[in-house]
Amino acid sequence: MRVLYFAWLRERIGMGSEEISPPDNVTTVADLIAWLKTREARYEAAFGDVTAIRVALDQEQADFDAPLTGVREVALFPPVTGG
Amino acid sequence: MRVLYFAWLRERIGMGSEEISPPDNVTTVADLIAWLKTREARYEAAFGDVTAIRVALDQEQADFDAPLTGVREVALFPPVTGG
Amino acid sequence: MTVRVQEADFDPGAELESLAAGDKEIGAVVSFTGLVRGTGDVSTMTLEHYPGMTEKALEAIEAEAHERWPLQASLVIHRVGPLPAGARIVFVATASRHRRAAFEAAEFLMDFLKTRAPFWKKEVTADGTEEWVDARETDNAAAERWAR
Amino acid sequence: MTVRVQEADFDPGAELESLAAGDKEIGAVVSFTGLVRGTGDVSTMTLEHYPGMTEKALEAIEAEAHERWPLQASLVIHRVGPLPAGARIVFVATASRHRRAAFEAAEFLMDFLKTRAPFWKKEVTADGTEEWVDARETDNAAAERWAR
Repeated sequence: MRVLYFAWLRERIGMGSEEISPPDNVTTVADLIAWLKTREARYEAAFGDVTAIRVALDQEQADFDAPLTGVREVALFPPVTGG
Repeated sequence: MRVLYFAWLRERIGMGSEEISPPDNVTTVADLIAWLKTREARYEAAFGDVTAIRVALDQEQADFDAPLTGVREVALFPPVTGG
Repeated sequence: MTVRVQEADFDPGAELESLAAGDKEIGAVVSFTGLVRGTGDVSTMTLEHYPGMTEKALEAIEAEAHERWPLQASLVIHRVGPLPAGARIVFVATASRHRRAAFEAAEFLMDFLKTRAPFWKKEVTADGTEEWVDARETDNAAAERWAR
Repeated sequence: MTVRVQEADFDPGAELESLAAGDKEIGAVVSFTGLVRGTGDVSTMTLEHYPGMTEKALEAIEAEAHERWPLQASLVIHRVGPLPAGARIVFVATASRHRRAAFEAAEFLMDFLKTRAPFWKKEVTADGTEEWVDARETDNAAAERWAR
């Protein structure tokens, strides 16, 4: 599974994307974030306030309780500020 | 006093403007239109339906009961359709 | 705040460029361009106006927009004379710090221009038939939205 | 219906011209141009985006506008990369038979673009300080106006 990070999330984690293989008990977006936070301090710092995080699954906006089954690309980012 | 006519009012009356000297009992816009209608058939035809007529006094929109005292330029025209 | 009534065509791109030039506070520019629709057999639209009052009316409408919204700049151009189908008739542009003011002010300017500025349109069809355009009730309703 | 995401600048006048070209039914063209405001010491705005999703999101927003309003044409351009104060960031244009649809659709496109398209702005000041722009609650409120 590919994970993408944008804006200050990308900066705090220190990379724009990575390939990950989460354990089987990671079935939703919320699970994934919880698991990422256990990996290293920079993830914990990046995901400290999950209310400030938005998610897209295979390039479609999704919620934290969305299942990851069959998903190839997860993007995590702050609320958008374009225009 | 100068009177200006626009759009189909100008076409029906056959001129864009004229100098007039209405009698003293013509004190409002409504009086003026009533007096113009007595002059010739083309005025009567032009002012047949006064609900379709708008008026400006010295280039400011006005009502039919507005007094003509001190007014130098009266404009009579159909509802505007620009833009 | 600028108002122009002219027979000549204008260049929307150049107008937008100069409207926003030199004021770094401007974050939003909205423009409206009105075109002669070539519906049915309309070949030309002839625009008549009331010289003198037209400019005063447009300036009053523009001043009211600046009173209601925090605008950095605005522009109204209205053409007169014969205009072929597809030609530009009217151009309204507004510049503000934020988009909502620019959008609302531009729509207000058009609604008021349509109901308060002394312009009259006559349609001329290919066979030479002429017909004055009737005022539209929807334009009055649009202008009344802004009553306060 | 066209969406473009690009680093290069664009020409609003040329875009407006080609948007209305060739369709005689078009009577109203509305454009919105967003500029980098040079407030305080902001010297540059850097626009990051999510390639792939950005285009899909903009196309979905545009398709929704065409579902809601009778539009003859529309265009969305969004720039990415570093942009100096005064630079154009975004351009939205809509063409319709009548003005109300064109105005509403353009405002809708901007409100949805601001809240649904994956762009992020970072302000860079003259001394090199960088700061990500926070999402604005007023943008969410603006987008919610269109709920149905």
